[in-house]
Amino acid sequence: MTTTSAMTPQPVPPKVPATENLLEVTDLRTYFFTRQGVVKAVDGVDFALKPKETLAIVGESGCGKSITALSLLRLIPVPPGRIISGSIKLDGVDLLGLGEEEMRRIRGNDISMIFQEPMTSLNPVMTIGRQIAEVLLLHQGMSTKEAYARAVEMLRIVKIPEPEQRVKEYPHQLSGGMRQRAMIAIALACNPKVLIADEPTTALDVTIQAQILNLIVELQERLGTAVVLITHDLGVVAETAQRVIVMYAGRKVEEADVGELFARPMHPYTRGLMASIPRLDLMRGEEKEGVERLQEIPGIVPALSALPPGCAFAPRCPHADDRCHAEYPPYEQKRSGHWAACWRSDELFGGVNA
Amino acid sequence: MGAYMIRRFLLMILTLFGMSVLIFVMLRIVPGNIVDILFDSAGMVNPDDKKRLEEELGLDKPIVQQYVTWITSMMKGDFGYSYVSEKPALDEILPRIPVTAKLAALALFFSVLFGVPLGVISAVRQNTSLDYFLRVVSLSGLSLPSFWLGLLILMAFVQYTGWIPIYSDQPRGFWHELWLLSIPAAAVGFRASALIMRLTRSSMLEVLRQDYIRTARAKGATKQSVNYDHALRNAVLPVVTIIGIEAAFLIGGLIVTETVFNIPGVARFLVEAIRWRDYPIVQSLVMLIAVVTVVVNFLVDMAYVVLDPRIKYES
Amino acid sequence: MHDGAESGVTPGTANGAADSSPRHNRAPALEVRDLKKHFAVKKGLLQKTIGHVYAVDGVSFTIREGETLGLVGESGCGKSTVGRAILRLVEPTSGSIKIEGEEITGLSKQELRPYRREMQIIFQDPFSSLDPRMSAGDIVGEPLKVHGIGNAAERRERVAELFARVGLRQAQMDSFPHQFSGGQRQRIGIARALALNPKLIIGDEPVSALDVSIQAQVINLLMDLQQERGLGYLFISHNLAVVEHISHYIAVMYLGRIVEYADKRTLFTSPRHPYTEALLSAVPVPDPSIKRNKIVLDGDVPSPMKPPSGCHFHTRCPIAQERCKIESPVLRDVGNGQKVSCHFR
Amino acid sequence: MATIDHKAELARAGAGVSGFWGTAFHLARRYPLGAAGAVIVLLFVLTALFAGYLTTYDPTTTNARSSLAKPGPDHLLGADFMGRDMWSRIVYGARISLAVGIGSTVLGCFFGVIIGLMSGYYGGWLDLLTQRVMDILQALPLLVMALLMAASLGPSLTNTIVAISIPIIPNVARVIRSNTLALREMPYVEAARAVGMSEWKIAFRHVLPNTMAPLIVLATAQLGSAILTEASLSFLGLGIPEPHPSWGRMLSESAAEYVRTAPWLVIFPGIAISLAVFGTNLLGDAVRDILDPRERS
Amino acid sequence: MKAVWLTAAALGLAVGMGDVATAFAQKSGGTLRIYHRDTPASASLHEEATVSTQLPFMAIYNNLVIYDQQKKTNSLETIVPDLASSWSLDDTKTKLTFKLVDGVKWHDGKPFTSEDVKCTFEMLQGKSKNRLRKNPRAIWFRNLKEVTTKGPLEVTFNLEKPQGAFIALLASGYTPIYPCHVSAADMRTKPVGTGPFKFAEFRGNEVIRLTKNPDYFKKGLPHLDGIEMRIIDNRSTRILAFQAGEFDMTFSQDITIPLLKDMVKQAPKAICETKPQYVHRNLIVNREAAPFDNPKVRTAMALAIERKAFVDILTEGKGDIGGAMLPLPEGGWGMPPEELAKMTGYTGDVAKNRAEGRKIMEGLGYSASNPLKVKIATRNIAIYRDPAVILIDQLKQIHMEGELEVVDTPLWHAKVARKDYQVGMNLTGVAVDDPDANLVENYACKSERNYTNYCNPEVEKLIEQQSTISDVNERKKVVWKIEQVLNDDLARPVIYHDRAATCWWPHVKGFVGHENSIYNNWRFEYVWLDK
Repeated sequence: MTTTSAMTPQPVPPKVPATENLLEVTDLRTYFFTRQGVVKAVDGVDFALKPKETLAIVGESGCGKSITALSLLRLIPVPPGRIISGSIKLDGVDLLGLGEEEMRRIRGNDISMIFQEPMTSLNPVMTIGRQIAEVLLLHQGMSTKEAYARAVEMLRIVKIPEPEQRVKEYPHQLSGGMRQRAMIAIALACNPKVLIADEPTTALDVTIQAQILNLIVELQERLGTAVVLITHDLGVVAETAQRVIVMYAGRKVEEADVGELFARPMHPYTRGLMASIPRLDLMRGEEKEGVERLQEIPGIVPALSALPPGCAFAPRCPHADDRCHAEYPPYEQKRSGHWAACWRSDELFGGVNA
Repeated sequence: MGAYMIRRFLLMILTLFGMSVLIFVMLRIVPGNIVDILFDSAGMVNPDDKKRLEEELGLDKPIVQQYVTWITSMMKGDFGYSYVSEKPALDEILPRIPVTAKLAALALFFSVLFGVPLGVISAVRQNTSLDYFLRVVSLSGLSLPSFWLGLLILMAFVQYTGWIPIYSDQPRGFWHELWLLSIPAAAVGFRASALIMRLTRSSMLEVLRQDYIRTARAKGATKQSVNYDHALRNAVLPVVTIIGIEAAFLIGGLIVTETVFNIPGVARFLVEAIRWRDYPIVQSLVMLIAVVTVVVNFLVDMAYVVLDPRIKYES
Repeated sequence: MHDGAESGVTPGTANGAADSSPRHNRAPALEVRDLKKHFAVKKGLLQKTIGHVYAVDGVSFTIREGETLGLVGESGCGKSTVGRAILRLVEPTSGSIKIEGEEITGLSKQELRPYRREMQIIFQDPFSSLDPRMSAGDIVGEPLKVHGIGNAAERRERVAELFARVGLRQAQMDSFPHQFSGGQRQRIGIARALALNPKLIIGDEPVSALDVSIQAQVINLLMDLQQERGLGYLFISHNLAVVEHISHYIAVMYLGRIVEYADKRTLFTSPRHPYTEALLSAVPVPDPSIKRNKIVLDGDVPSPMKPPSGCHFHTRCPIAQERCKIESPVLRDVGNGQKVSCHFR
Repeated sequence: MATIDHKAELARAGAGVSGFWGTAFHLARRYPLGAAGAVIVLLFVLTALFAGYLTTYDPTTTNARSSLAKPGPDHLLGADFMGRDMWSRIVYGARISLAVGIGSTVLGCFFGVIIGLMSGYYGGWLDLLTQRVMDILQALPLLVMALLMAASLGPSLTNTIVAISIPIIPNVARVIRSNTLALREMPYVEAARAVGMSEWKIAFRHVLPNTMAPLIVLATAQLGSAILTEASLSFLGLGIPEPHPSWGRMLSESAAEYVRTAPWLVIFPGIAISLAVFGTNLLGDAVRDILDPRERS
Repeated sequence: MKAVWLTAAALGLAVGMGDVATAFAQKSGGTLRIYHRDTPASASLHEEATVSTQLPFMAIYNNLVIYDQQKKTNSLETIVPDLASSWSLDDTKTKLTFKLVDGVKWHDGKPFTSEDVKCTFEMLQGKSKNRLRKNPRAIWFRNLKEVTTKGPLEVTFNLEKPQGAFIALLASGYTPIYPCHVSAADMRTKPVGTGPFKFAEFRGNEVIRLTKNPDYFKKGLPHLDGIEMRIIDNRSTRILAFQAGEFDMTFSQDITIPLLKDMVKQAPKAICETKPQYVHRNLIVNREAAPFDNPKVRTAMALAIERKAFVDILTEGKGDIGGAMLPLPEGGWGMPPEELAKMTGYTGDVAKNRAEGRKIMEGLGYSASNPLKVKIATRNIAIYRDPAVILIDQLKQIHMEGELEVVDTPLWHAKVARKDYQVGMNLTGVAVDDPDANLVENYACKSERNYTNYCNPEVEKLIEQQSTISDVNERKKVVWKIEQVLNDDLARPVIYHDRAATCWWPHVKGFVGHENSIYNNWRFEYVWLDK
């Protein structure tokens, strides 16, 4: 029934040996215990991240992508949240088995994170410099003076003008874009192995979003950080990520390299998602005239506390049959390096055998 | 910034002016006047004598004229004469201020000393048994009438030590005075510290929910650093306000405490002056309290400007 | 600073001449001329006005029935203020607003009431746009009640029709907003806007807060309704892709002014203004196979309180020259109904 | 990794709870202190309502033989100096405290809401004026204000209620005003405006109902302090006059006279006040937590 | 050490026995600490009528003559010289001449002369420019024609007609001699006297301090260095403070009977003397307005009152039942039981009285279901309120439903003066146990303190009559007659006379409390501290 049992016969992708993976997440389950019942926010998610790779996790709100990110750093609010099972191995060390103090040494040092709202995510009563220096003092054993010098350096790296001046300023004195740059400076100050970016550009204007995405990509190349990019924007995914995981209702429904995924989506949800967004680029190539309807995904995202027995997407899926409604589909490799959880993907969209 | 301060200052003056009118009118509504009371002590009323006395005290004049006389002479620094003691109002009030001020300062000191750290602990350990215990303690602080508490303390002292910790104007040295003041200060400070503790707790909890706390944790900051460095710095801002307001409002609590512990401070003097309908004293005292309250609020606002970078750099 | 030059679109003439599509023969549902909204910035002791936020600084456009004008721009460009000023939710500083040829700017609240039936608004946030203490049915029925249309039973019937039309079940009429999902709430908002049978609907970022899969449902609903009822839309959004999809004409705003106006095909295939170009280029394309050179603008959008001199865009413009700092470009017709406010394009 | 007991976790979260009693039971488990407060307040209210059934003595009848009687079978909590039964006086005292507490809170909230709503919604000179008046009313500590008011009005039950309600007004008005200011800008208010609803209708139909949650929180907080203020005023001789059995007054007399001979005269009214206020405070805290939108999710 | 203690004990015994021979072995020095119950309105004895003023300030002044400070009873026989060394009455019994002590100086150093005496009485009669704000006892001196001086050391009081008890009024603590050269206003705040103690400090709500007058004309007196009176409003606090040893002495009769038990338990060593206060609870009845304009209703009310119940509840049976004059045994003019029993409402058979009262009321159409509603006004102080509560309880018996109307202290006398009441519960204190003081003050037509404006020509005549009688027994008969009339008229029906205790620690020596007045024994000349 569950993803794991379905996973067992399927070997882990042989392309990359397991040890090469920087971060390996297996069967991660994070549940929330609420009045409405058990909210299975993350329900058996596994993925691996190689050094210097950018992995995007896409999905709509409530699909569990942000909770996945927070689970990686063990920042789930307890209660009501609990990591029920699974392992998160960083360089082979299971983070879920670590003590709180050991975990603390990892946060901000080996794995760091940037958030959606740069305004609220920075401490309003501390200078930018101090907030950057703090991580360095915490993890790098620098002297205060060194740490501040490095803070200025970091601001320069994230292309904030006049870093010597800015280092003394408070978050509210910066514009939205600048704040997100400062956040990135904090996150990258210790040269982490993994950067988790949770919707880093959603709150920003389009032109600023472009700046920030450029910056992330550029810095990733320069510093060699692996990035987990959490987003709902397929455009951002297409332009930034190498590999993509699509989540729906707390579970992975599809995973592939970015080109493969966009070219041949194997899950009806992914397909629906792609068809439902208006696309600017199509305008330029071909002539479009008159009103053209977008393809809808009917219905609404199900409540995580009351998931249907079978495939969670079945109620909204145009292709769902009885089996879909009754039983959760196994998560299988449909094509080389392309996994999906759908009973009918092979017959509909052409799987391994197609 | 400068303009903001001046604006606040002018509003403050306006409030005080309004206060002066309010208090003046209110006291004139009060049934009975000082003349009635003065006669009461003699157990008689002679209408002729009464009229003469009213004239002597200027109480026969129209209320507007009385007000104008009062406010203009107050501007000149003349606060009038106490009807009862026939001494200048200032001579009556000024010597009493240090007594109350010391008591209030001590109570405030206690309340901050206990209120802030316990509030933080309570918030950090939210929903633990320690938290519940501290919340019950702080709530009882808000629930016990302070005069009752004071009385129980007095009773206990006399019962078990044979000594009574009431005020003496001739203390035997600094420590004795401190000790004498500490007991009523603790009685009245209990409430204030409960208030500060609760506010610190809720302010901390509010701050601990903020995104930047998650950021701090994601940075790998230690629990101590998250709680005290990141959270407390933000949480103290509203606490500063309440401490400021409390500083002025302690006077309310002191009224009953001074009565129980027989401390001749301004707070009890006010009750006494109201009872005596001693207008010059009541008016001056109320204005004094209003000035203290308003000035403290003004200072708190200014402190906010200093403490909160968000305000400092705005405009 | 603001130079007072008209930087809008002259209605009728240019538009009409450029496009001979039949819908342009109808009377314009909305005609906005040189609309300005300046918010006074007060400061100091006497709350003296020390400056203005030039939220909307001379905007003109026309919307006909059955036609959608998309208004795009980044946050703070004044696009929402345009919508709210038209509805007189904020009092416009100057300019003219005509509903079907009738001037409404000078009208009192009472005089305005009949015109309120002609235009309605849909808000961005499906959570805060519905009173949490009223049932969905009451929310949708409220405009009818305010205008004294029908009795209680008739109103309920009309509300039921509206519910059906926007795809909600009648049984949900007695539910409260928190019992609905975001998409459903937005449908309630649309039903409310439709209740008075308006000619014009102003959508203030109506789909921005919705998930992608829901967004499509709402966009389709809006487009269907337009087809059905010949509604005019003023569609305000920062999402170029959505605007492109739904609009017939598009106006791009930057710091209170329209910098480019064109029918959508022209705008997207041959943008003239450097800002439009940058905007279009910045939108991520959900196709990894397309690799293009993005135009990434430097810096942030300046404060609308202190807009740059001359051409507001010169501080970030890749082709700016000295002239741009001094001279404010006029929105001029460059043919084909396209209007650009740039000295060089 | 510790095993997680789903049932226990769900029970803590209150899953599967339904109906009034179910919800009440769940809330009681989630907020045990609040539940204790609710019980105390309920007892307090029931005592006030059914005072006649709970007592055998009239609270004002004097009796020479039982002057200063010790607590015992005849007089459960003893009798005061004039031989009046303490239990009866405390039970009937609940009525006074409740009347003053609720009366002044309701009165203060009523005017506070009207002033706050008008001031926040209409703004302009009206706002400026009321803000200044509120400033003035707040420039004095609650007790000082109540003291002056009580002295102005003279001691009586109604006057005490009025005196205590006056300082409540600015507190309520401030909160309602700031809420109104926020609500005034809410899109649903704009929507109502956009359909041409009149401003005062908007204020009462859309703004007022949405200020109720903070008002309830504030009112429960004020309730306890109103009871305490009444006790203080009566203690100082400016509150409820005899023969009404006010707790504060009982304390002032007995406190002044017979602390050591008859400590029960001091202990019991003190406990009654403390308990009533403690109960309302506990309840108020829980109400605040429950109504706080952040806690609801 | 032990020897000293023994001596002291012996001395205490001697003082206790009322022996005059205390002139040896007193220790000098020390400050007597007394607690005070409230802040006196002023220091001017002539303007006030409360022991709150009398106790702290009487020691500043001297009278011409004074009731013996070392004897318990005030009577004409116990009047001793003060500023006057001797006095004589002429044959017409209308000229009372005093010889003054030589060399007496005011505290400010100015000499005391006969002019000061003249000034004082002219002021009391409203003849001088130096006017008192209030003059509560002006009526005392209605019979005084003028005061004449003969040289600096002789002064004569010229009376309109003979008044045997006139000198008793001069001996009261309420009749000190004021200096001519100090204004009445200054006397209120910075009093100047010739007495054993000088005014040092008076801080409202806090403290009153007196210091020894080293130049006191009575050689060797006073013994104390000073007196400190700290003001503590809250009774429980001040009693606790006394028990904790913070004070040497309580305020005058501050310890009520119920409190005395506690005092004996908590402070067994303290000496507590329970004495009458000469303060009686009485009813003031508005005879001009319905329903008490009807004499029948007044009689019914008189019959309803069970005085013993008041005494039992409020004083644990220790209080005294009597008329306007202080009852026996302490009172010099008290009625014997057989006289008392003649008065309406004083017979022991309460049930019968009440049945009679009920019958009267029923005759007027009232019944248990249709009671007469009456408002009982009283001051908002426990000593007033408590008896009022009991009265309401008792009136139920005769179909009267009383409702307590609590009047804020400041309004009380004004309200009474306005006649804005039906029945009031009142307290009356008497300074001098003499009908000329008591009856005149409270029942004479023109007296300021005759709150009810009671004016009965018969009573007026009898009062004048008794004043001139020199034979005590004859005078008593007239006084009792007056009592009868007053009671029947329900002029100001007396409920009971209170008793309470004053306590001090054994080391306080030489203090004698008077048993028939609380206003006259605060000179503190002979008090000394044995520690």
